[in-house]
Parts: sequence; structure tokens; C-alpha cells
Amino acid sequence: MSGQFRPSRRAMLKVGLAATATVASPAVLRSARADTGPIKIGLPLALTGALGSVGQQQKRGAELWAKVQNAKGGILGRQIELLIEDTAGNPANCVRKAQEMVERRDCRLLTGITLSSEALAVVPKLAEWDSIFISSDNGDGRLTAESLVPNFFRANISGPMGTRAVSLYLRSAKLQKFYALGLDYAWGHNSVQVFEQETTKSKKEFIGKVFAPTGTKDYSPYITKIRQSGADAVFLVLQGDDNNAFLSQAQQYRLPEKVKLLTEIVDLTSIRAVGDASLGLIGSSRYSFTYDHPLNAEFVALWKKEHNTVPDTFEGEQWQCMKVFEAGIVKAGGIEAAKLRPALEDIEIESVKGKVHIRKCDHQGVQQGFMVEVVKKPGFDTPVPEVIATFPGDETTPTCNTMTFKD
Amino acid sequence: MPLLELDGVTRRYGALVALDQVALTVEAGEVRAVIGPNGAGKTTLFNVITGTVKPTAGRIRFAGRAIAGLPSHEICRLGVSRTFQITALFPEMTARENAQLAAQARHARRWQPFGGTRIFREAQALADAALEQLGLSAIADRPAGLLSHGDQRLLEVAMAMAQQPQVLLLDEPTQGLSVEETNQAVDTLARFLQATRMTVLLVEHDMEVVFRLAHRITVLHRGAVIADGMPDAVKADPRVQEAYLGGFD
Amino acid sequence: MTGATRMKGATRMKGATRLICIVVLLALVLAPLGLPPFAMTLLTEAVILGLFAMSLDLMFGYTRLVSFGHAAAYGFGAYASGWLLLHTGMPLLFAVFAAGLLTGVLAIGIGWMCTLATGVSFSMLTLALAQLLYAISFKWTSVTGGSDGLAGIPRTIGPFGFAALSSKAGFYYLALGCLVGGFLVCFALVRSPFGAVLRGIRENESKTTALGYNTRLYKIAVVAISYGLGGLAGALYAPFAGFANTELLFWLLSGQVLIMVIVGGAGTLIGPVLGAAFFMLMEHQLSAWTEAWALYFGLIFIAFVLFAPEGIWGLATRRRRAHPRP
Amino acid sequence: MSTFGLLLSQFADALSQSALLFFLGVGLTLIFGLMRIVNFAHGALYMLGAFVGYSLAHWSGNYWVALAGAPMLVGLFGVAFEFSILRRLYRRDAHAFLMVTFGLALVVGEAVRLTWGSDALKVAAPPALSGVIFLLDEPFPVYRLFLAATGIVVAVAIWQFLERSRLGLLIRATSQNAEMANALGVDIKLIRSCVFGIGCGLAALGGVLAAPLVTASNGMAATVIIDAFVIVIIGGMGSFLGSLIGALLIGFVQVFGNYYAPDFALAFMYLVMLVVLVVRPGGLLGKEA
Repeated sequence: MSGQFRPSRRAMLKVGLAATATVASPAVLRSARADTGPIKIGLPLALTGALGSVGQQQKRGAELWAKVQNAKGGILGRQIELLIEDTAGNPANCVRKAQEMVERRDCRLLTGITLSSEALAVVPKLAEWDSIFISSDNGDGRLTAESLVPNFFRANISGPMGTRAVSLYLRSAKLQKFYALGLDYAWGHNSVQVFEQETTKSKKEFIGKVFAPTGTKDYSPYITKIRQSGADAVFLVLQGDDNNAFLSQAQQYRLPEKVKLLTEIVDLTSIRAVGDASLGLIGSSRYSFTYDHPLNAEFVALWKKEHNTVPDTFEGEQWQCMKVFEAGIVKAGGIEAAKLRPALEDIEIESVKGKVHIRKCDHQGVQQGFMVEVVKKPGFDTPVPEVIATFPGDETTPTCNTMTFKD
Repeated sequence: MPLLELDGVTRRYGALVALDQVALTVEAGEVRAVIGPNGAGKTTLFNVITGTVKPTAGRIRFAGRAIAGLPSHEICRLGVSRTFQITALFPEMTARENAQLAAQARHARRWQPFGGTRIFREAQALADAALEQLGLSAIADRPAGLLSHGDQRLLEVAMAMAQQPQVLLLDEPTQGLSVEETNQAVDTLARFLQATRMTVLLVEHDMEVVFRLAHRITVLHRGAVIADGMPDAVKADPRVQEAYLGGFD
Repeated sequence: MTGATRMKGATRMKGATRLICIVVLLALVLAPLGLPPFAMTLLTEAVILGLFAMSLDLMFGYTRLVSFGHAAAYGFGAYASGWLLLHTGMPLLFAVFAAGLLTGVLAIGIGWMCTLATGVSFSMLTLALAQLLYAISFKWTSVTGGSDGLAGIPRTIGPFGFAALSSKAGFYYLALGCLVGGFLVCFALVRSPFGAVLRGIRENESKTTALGYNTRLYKIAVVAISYGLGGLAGALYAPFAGFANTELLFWLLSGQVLIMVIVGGAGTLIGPVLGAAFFMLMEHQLSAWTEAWALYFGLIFIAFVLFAPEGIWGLATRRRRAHPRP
Repeated sequence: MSTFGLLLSQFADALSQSALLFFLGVGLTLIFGLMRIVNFAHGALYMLGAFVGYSLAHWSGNYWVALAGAPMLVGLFGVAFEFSILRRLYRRDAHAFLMVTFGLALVVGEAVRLTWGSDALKVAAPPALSGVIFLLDEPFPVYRLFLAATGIVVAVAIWQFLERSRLGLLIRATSQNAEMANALGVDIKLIRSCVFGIGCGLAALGGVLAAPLVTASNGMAATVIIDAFVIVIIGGMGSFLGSLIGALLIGFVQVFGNYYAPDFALAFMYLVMLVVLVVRPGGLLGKEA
């Protein structure tokens, strides 16, 4: 399970078969669309490009859920059909692919849009398409605040929620002075702003913040800035290649020995990519296979049987999101937006991360916040995220339609 | 009043003096040849007159107007047309189209972005006339890139003529031609110059061509004018012989 | 052509080709009646991309001005029309044309700066300016919405309640109108005296200058018209897709539109429109069939270069070409 | 940290970044200088170098094998591509190369994803270079000094190769006038294959050296191609020394710029490029294109 790559050829073969099947399938019967026939769920994912690894995780998470669910007879006795397409992380492709799923293949349920920029482009069209979109990975706080639309739901932990968990953890920690480094990106600014509010609220010193453009390759100027600032901890809002580059270079500068690294997302892919450079990293996690909950243990066992490795962050989040879909469809007794939307509001399920309650007022999934620390653990040859603290959902979820917290 | 007048024209490239106080006057209807060994500054003289290169000092007057330092496309529009030492044509266009584009450059509405049937008709008339004068009517519809080297040189002259210039600058028109092609070209040029009484400034190496076409000759050596006058007088001038034949110091 | 023969060139309309074009145009006009909704969505986007590729062909195919930054026109047009529609509620028709005009005016500055250089340096200057616009779109959050751009761009009702353009078919006709209008403008332009000078610049710019043309002014004009039409295409895209973001200014799009022109057949106006449709539909369909679509996409381009140098339009009109291109 | 210590470490950072940028730029310039083609696939070859380096290091357990092997293998791939496809396009105009290299970039990018998967892969620096030395009380990674040193060594090596060696002379001759060189009996087909191979090899070298800093990842190609273009344009298309100067200029502008004015981080490179091109359209050392 060390840094070897997952056999992608097998995954591609499955997609190839699924894709050719759907293309060859007879034109969808327009009349009897809603109540019989397979339940179609569309996933316009970024399977290639810079965020390809996240897209692949979402795909695997959804595919396993569909396989397990179909084995149990699907939902409401109807088999589940996943429409998975590659957007390469480009919003123009994402809107076109989603529109094709809605208009040509008559699929009214969407999930698994990888980038926030893609989600923000699709969300305004949900009403026109009469489709429900449940996000499994988009962290941008505005999606459940000023950019909220009735047909949008978010089952995953948002950026501000992750940051809130970190701030709650820091209240008891002895660290006093903080610096922040975020990607020059809506999500980055969003989370750093929440962190700044939270640290000042808890009477700690927020020294300063800096933002690096996505695709930065040399982080030495930012590492020097952090070292210069005299902070005892730095809050990182980075992802993918930028996160890997920063962590590798920070370790080479021995930065972690002087400044504690805190991050808003900890995921296995980047731990594997940087190896021991991630040791000692503390951060909030959207999902960790080490979380002990009976449903999680069952999910991890299922995952090991299928992929002979442990599930990563976005595989867990996608699994939970599909569970929310499932519960909503069962409660609504159908998939039309008019029935599914009220059914999803105020729905509560027990998932791999414990209780998840979709709030009526802003469609945000209220769920526990986790804090993890990356440690060496016997039986695993790469470091793993160990859960060190959990916070109840209503403490980590912002007040309705906002990105701020009542304290 | 001379058509073209150069007075004290100098051009320096750092320490190198390409043109040294050149004085030159060309009367209307005169064919003036400019000769001199390689590097004497003949092409630089052309470039200074046509504005491709700015003179470092000195005055150039053309038809009563000072043109030193004007951009080359403005000088050209005043009526100064030229050909190049290395043939410059539009290879994919036919011979007629080459000449037509040259003629169009003089038209007031040459840049009209639509229609243009009348402009094309007028330009094409000028083009056909010029091709006729240079004996190129037969190959008017062939792409310029596929013409013989001789025809290409004459086409360049025809393009210049299609612009109805007041003075024509010919930069070694017979360069690179075989003996037989040179004679043919020179016969055509002689007939054409006779017929049109065109004022010409001619740069040429081949002395036979110079003596057949030129009314007066100016000899350049190391950027300076060392002799100026009728062909026979210049031929006899000792300084010319020294510069040309013997005494390369 | 009466009397004077027009400047012959690649856009000469032989009888048969013209007939095909009219038939295709008729089919395009009748499309909304027969085609299913998603096919209309694809067709509308293909028409918009076709206008964008055709606008580049004016520079690339007719004046050999190789732009590596044509996405600047598309992106700027999209942001301009998006901003106008979101903040001023201006009717869709006015916003689209205003955005295209604005891009054209901006392009006069771009043209002035880029024509300081020629050849590869010109291409690199266009790349630099496009990337500068990309960086600005990232940072100027108040106007451009930063990294996530502008979203939820409405198709506002036309003047005096005229709402036909906001519907799916109506918007398609607006886009088709812009493409056909753009084509007629370009077609007239390249066959006019101005177009003849462009052809001179393409084949031998120094000779064209020596003949007395101020070639730099012509190039700036071509850049302005080309960016203006490209901006019009971008201005149509924003209300069509409902968003405008930094991806529309990224250099990858500049590379893709260049490929559309080459695949379609440069210097023919119609070729690039086919190239754009081919590129988009192929990318869309390939990625539906297999995850490794980029591999096949790349191989197709290499195959095109080796076996169809003159592009799709070249293939289509090969039999009737008068004199072989060197 | 004393200001002098800060400046010293920033200077060293800038040198190491300039070295990486130089490897990228010099390959592109050599190819453009000789063959007048802008290689859109340069970023993909840089990425291929990083992934081939990963496999070699993983298989042999030794970073140095990867450092030597990856450029060689990718160089050979370059020669094969030139021999099989580019060779048939030299009579064609520049569009053909534009499209072929664009196609190659797509093919290589996808082949990497299919072979190595979409996750980023760790390439560890060798133990000898993983340490830290103290520049006036501040830790500075030894690996970056190694990068700076390699940059200087490779720069001098290429300079000597071009100036002193016979093949270097033939390459420079073919760059200036391919027809004349051919007329004098130079096998320009072989020269072009060599140069395209060397250019690809240098890009791969950049990839292998960058991997320990940024990991081998699918996103490398797109972000790095712009840097390569900027360096080569500023230095002057086709000028070896120009790409060296361009790399140093951008290396320093990025390291110091991102520190003192982070808000303009994204725009620095393009502003510098615009200023240079407006002042000298052919680039600092380029001949008027």
C-alpha cells in the first residue's frame, strides 16, 4: 500500500464498457421517464487534468455505492445508472456535459462536480434544468450563502466548516501566534478569512496572511515569509499539486521544526505524494478511514475488498453524498425535483461520519468536524491521519446562509 | 529646377561612413547611373533616398519638397518608386495582380474595406499598360513565383511603372541574368525609357549596360562622389580608373 | 465579376461550392425545427466557436499574423457582456454588440503594441498580453469575480419587451446571425482593396511597404476587426453558458482556436468554422467514449498534419483548386 | 533572521529557481534556434522526465540513476519522434509544426496519466542532498544548492559544447543557414534529430530535478510551458545566452517579487516580458525575428 499507483487501466475498462452501453442504449422513452426505468445520476467529474486524482476518487466512491446498492435491488426497486463524464476541470465542458445529461439522457440528478468554479457555473442553471445537485466536494462557502439556489444541496464539509474545526481545536492548544498561507483562489480567501475571524475571536494573535497563485512551483518566498513572521503556527489552505509542492519544500527547509503546520484539508493522496514530509501535520479532515464508527468500519472493509486499499477523503465524502441521495429518493418516493427537494430538506441519516442532517434553511449538511494528525502507524508504510478531536455538527456549521459562527 | 537634389547627404554606422557628403542632382527625364565598386554605398544611397534608412546629415529635396527622414511609404507615394537588388515579388499572385497591387497603392481609396470594383478596374488598367510597356502581357496570368528570373526582374520594373512614378530607382536590374537575358532586358529597357522619357536613377555594375542606358554617370567610392558627368568624360577621368581598375590602396 | 477581375484568391466562390454553402445555410436556419434540445445546445456552441475561429482566420490565414493570445478577445468579450448583463440589465442584443465593440476598441491598443514586432515576437507579444488579462481577471475580484468569475449571467429581455432572443431557439438565431453577418463582413473585406493589401502583407510585407502602403496601420486594423469579432463570439458565449471565468482567457484556449483554424483550413473563412465544429464535437464525443480521449485527440491532429495539410475545407475543395498551392 | 541572512538565502533560492527555468528554456531555444519551430510539447516532455525519473528511482532505488537515465530516455524518444514525424514536415510552413507539437503534448500528457495514474508521485532527493546547511543562522536546503550548481555546470557544458565541439559548430551553422550547411555536406537531418533529442532531454532533466520539489504530477505540463516561453522570448528566440539571461531574470523577479509584492505574483512574468518586447521586439539577444 506504499506509494504504488492504483491500476487505472482496470478502472478505464469499466468506464469504457459503461460508456459504450449508455451510448448504444435505445433513445430514452420520453413519456414514462419519471417513475419507471433506471434512476440516472450524472457525475460530470474532472477525471483528467490537475485535479484528476480528486475526480477519480469521486468516481470510485460513486461506483462502489452503485454496485452495492444495485446488488440490494437499487432504490425503490429501480436499478441505479451512473452517467460519468470527464470535464478535465474546465467549467465550459462541465456545463455542456451536465446539459447533455439533463437534455439528451434525461438525467435530473447531479453530483460529483470537482471544482468550485465548475459548481458555480452549473448551479444557476439547476432551476432551468429542473435538476437536483448534491455537492460531494465543493468547499466554497458562498454556495450555501449568497449563491444558494433551491435545487443545490451540500452533503460535504465546506471550507468554512473545516476552518472552524481547526479554530475550535486551537482554543485549547497552547499555540498563540498564527500566520496564514492560502491559494489565490475563492476557496483560499474564503477559508483564510474565516480563520482570521475565529483566531481574533479566541483572543489569539493573527500576524498576517499571504496568497500564492495556483500552479506556483517555488514556495521558498512564502516559506521565508512564514519563518520571518515569527508565528508558532501557519494555517494552510492549499490543495493538490500546490499542497504537495509546499509540504515537500517546507520539509526541506525544516520549517515544521520551527512552525507548526495546520491545514484545512488532510487527504491520503497528498500524504502519499510527500511521504514523511507530512508527519506532524495537524488539520481538519473531511473524511478519514481511521474514524471509529460502526458504519465506517463496514465501509472500510467493503472498500478493502473492492480496491485492496483504504478509502481516501473524497471517496468517503462521495459515499456519504450518495447515501444522502438514497435516503432522499426513498423519502420522496421518486426523483422529480418538486418531490425530492422538500424530502431532502431536514433529512437526517447515519453515515460513515456519524449523523448528517441537511439543514432546511441553507441545504448545508450539518455533520461532525474532525481534527486529525498525520502520524506513523504500524501496519501502514506511509503515514496516516489519526483522529485527535471531534466537534459536534452544530458547533462547526456556520449560522444559516452565512459563513460566520455564533459563539 | 532639378527633380531630385541631394546636398551634403551623410550616413554613418558608428565609425563606418557609408555616405560622405554626397551631392547629386537629377534633372527631369534624365537617366542617371550611379556606379562604384562593391561597398561604395550605392545601395545605402538608394535606401536613404527611399526612406528605408534615415540620413545622419544632409538635405534631400524631391520636386521641391524636403523628404529626408520621411517614412518610406510616404516618400513612395510622392512618386518615388524602386526595384530591389534581390527580386521582391508576391509569388502566389499572378503577374497582373502584382502590378495591380502596385498601382492600387497610388489610389486615394486604396484601403477601402468593401466593394472596390472601380478601384480594381482603374488599377488593372494601369497594370496592363505597364506590363505592355515591359513586354510582359503574354505572361500576365501566370503566378509571379513561377516566372523566369529575367521576367521577374522586368515584372518588378513594371510594378514600379504601374505606380506612374516621377522618378524610378532601378537597383541592378540585370543582376543575376545570363548574357543573352541581359541583352534582351536592356533592349526592352532602352525602348521603354525612350518611349516614356522617365527620370531614372540606375545602380549598375555592368559598364556596357550603363553606357547604353545612362545620360550621365556619378561614381561613388567609399561613400564619396569622386566623379560626375557624361559617360565619355567619366571613362577618361584618372581618379575613376584608379578607384576602379588599378590603385586599390 | 463585371469587367475588372477581382483579386483572385482562396476565397473565390466557384459555382459548386457556393451551392453547397447555400444548402448548408438553409439547413442551419431550419435546424431548430427538427433537432432535439441538446443537439441545439451543441449546435449553438459550435456556431459561437465557429465565429471565434473565423475571427482568428482573418489575422492568421489572410495576413499571416500568428496570434498565440486570441483567447484574450473571447474572454474579454465574455466578461464585458457578462458584466453588462449582470449589472446594467441592458438588453441582451445591445450588451452582446457593445461587448464586441468594446473588445475591438481595446484591440486597437493591443494591435498597436503587438505590431511593434513581427514574426514570432508578434505571436509572443499577443501571448503576453493575453496572459496579463488572465492575471487581471484573477485579481480584480470586484469586477471579474476573481478565480470563479461571473456566474448566473441572465439572457435579459430585448428592447420594448422583445423576448424572442432569450429562448433557446431565439438565442441560436442570434448566434447564427452573428456568424453569418461576421462571415459576410470578412468575405467582403478580404475581397476589397483592403483585402488585397492584406494579401500583399501575407506574401511579402517589406515589398508591400516599398510600394507605398503603411502596413502597420493595416495590421492594427486587422487586429482590431479580428479581436472585435472574437469578442462578439465571447460576448455570445457568456449568456449562452451563463458564466464567464478565467478559463476563457487561459492560453490553452488560444492554442485550441489556432488548431481549429489549421484543422479547418486557414485562409478560407469557412474552413475554420468547420474546424471549430469538428474540434468541439470530437472532443465532446471522444471524452464520452473513453477517459483517454486526449490521446486519440492528439493522434488525430498529428494525422491531420501528415495526411490533410490543407485541413477539412482543403479536402472538400481539393478537386476544384485552380493552381496548386506551393 | 538578519536582513543580510535573508538576502543571502533569497539569492540562493533565486539561483536554484533560475537553474530549473534555464533547463526548460534552453531546450526550447535550441529547438527553435535550429528548426524554427515553437515546441508546444515542451511542458509534456518536462513532465515525462519527472515520471520516468520516478520509475527509474523506484526501480533502481537510486536517485542518481534517475537523474542520468530520464533525460537519456526522453531524449531518445525525442529523436524517434523527430525521425518518424517531424522529418516529413520541413518543407511545410510553420503551422504544421504548431499542430504536430500540440498533438504530441496531448498524446504524451494522456500516456503519462494512463501509465502512472492521476495521483502525484513522490520522488525523494538522495539522502546526501536532503540535509540543510546554515547560511548565517538560517537553514537552507542542500538540494537547492545542488540545483544551482547543476544549473551552472550544465550551462557551461552546453556553452562549451556549442562553442568548442565539432557537433556544436555544425549545430550553430545549421541554425544560421540550413541550406548552405547542407550544401557544404553537413547532414542536417542528423543535426536536427540530435538537437530535437537534446532539447527534449534537457526538458526531461528539468523535470527530474524539479520532481523532489513539486512531486511528479499530471498538472506539471500546463503550468510550466508558459514559463519556458517567457524565458525564451525575453532572452531572444534561438539565443542560448539569451535563455540563460532570461532564466536568471525571471528566477530573481519571481523569488524577490513574490516575497516583497505577493499580490502581483501572477503578473510579474508577463509585465517583464512586455517591457522587454516593447524595448527590443526580438528579445534581449535575439536577432529581429
